[in-house]
Amino acid sequence: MELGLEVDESRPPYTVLAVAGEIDVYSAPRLREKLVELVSQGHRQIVVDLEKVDFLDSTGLGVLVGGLKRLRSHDGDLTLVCTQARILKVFEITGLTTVFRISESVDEATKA
Amino acid sequence: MELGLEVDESRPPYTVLAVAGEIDVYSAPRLREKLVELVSQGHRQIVVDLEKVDFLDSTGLGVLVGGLKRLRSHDGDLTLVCTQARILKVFEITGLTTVFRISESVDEATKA
Amino acid sequence: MDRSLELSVPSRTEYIAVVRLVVSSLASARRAIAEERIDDLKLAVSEVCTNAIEANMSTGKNHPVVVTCWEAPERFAVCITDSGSGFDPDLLPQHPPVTDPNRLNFERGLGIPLVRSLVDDLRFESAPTGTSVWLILFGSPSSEGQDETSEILRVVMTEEGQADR
Amino acid sequence: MDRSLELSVPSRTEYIAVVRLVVSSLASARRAIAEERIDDLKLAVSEVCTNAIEANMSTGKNHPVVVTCWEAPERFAVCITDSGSGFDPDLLPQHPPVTDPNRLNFERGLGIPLVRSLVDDLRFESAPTGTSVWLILFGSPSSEGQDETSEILRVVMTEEGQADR
Ligand SMILES: Nc1ncnc2c1ncn2[C@@H]1O[C@H](COP(=O)(O)OP(=O)(O)O)[C@@H](O)[C@H]1O
Ligand SMILES: Nc1ncnc2c1ncn2[C@@H]1O[C@H](COP(=O)(O)OP(=O)(O)O)[C@@H](O)[C@H]1O
Repeated sequence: MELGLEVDESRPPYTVLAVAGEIDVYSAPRLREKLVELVSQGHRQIVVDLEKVDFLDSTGLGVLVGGLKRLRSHDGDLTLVCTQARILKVFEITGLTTVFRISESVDEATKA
Repeated sequence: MELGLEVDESRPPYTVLAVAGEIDVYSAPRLREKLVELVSQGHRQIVVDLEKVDFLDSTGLGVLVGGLKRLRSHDGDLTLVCTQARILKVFEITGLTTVFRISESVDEATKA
Repeated sequence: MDRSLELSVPSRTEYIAVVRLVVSSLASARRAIAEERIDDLKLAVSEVCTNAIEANMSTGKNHPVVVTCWEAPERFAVCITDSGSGFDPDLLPQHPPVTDPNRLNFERGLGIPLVRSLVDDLRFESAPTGTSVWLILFGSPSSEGQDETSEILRVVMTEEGQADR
Repeated sequence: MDRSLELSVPSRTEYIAVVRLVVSSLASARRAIAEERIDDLKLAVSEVCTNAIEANMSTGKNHPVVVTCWEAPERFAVCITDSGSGFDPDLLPQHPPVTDPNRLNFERGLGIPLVRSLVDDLRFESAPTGTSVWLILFGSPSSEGQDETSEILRVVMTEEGQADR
């Protein structure tokens, strides 16, 4: 199954990237490419919406951590939107809840 | 996955058996047992509702044909409720659409 | 071995759902095969696998059923192998025409005729030591594995495929 | 062979979804394992399978990844085998504590610690000719195969299982 990746630029300064499907070693390269592309296009406040993600493993975590680092090195930030217990659990176990800002909705993540 | 089998006796003289899940060589014996049980309890007009069936193969067809024969030999009948194209197709290919009465809804099947 | 997947399951009826799941998810995720044809393949696999499980069970031994899926250019093939005592597919009884009232007497023997109408090609290789049944669907690959950006193509089946049905 | 299922897939990343599907559908249809633990197993399988695919790919040969699932009284076990060049699981680098700002430098190496926290038992058998990784979940069988009328039990995991997490 291919990963769904939708970019919404209607909430400046935020750029919302909505991901749908399973993020694993097969699909993660597409997510990485998209994040690299957005940063190189000048997007600096990226909100990754994980609400339609059915599965996320450490390869996906690695890509998100990579995106966060890349943005921070450009004085930007990467925020996650996630309320699904099974996805949140992966961040919790790996201690990444302390590294990412995790919001409950795109509205909350893009509040001024 | 276990087969769902629900009996509704609220529409005499009809008895509605709603089947849910996949009817194959694993699950078909349960359906056969249930039909045999209903006939032996005296039910004579049985409506088998296939709307929640996700899969049906020739083992399932065999059980339905067996049920029909059993009922006819007791002056009863077995009607199917089915509108799903992929399930209807199995009856069509095997020529069983000419053998069963197939209704579009339980209401239609239990009309006086 | 490069593009083939092999699944070996105990000859117990409860495993047939897993076999359907594997074959259909492989075919739907990876091939240019229409949704409706995936349902056909699922049904065909279920029929052949039912026979393979029954053939193995009747030997009284614990042989597994082995399912192999091949992805080749222009075709997707599934082979289902058992270690039963074999049969001659040319000697199967003929069914009466569907209009015949005797149709009702056929609770069994619907499987192979059904499979024949569902797949583009069907082949049997049977011996007293076991049977292999090949199910073949035509349809080109959705994309090369390397190209992760391309979408899954869902093209309608080939003209030949349509004529067969 | 009676209650074991074996799946052999090409060492290509696109097959990992099928492996997850097989293991999770088998575990959920047939075992007294809570829904949430099926998600844990899926994740653990994905991590180990990713490593196995990478280990095979780095040999440059076309070895498959072989996944075996065993159902035994009180446990469900998955073994994932590759033909890579092996590693010593005791020599993996330690991560800094999660509160350490350096945490951000670890894009890799999250897999095995994650797997450890997800399954009840994890075992490695590694040699220069390949690696087998066993993932074990405790939980009694849902029912005997013969009894087709009994419902799938979804009991909460055992006390031990819970303590491990
Ligand atoms: N793999 C097999 N090994 C041995 N015999 C088989 C096999 N497949 C089919 N057969 C024989 O062919 C017959 C017809 O099969 P089929 O058309 O699927 O109908 P059914 O399985 O309902 O009898 C079976 O009853 C069996 O005798
Ligand atoms: N099956 C395997 N064969 C060879 N090396 C392995 C295998 N599994 C894990 N390793 C080694 O252990 C390291 C840590 O694995 P892991 O914790 O899953 O993180 P990651 O895969 O992200 O590096 C891998 O980078 C690899 O060097």
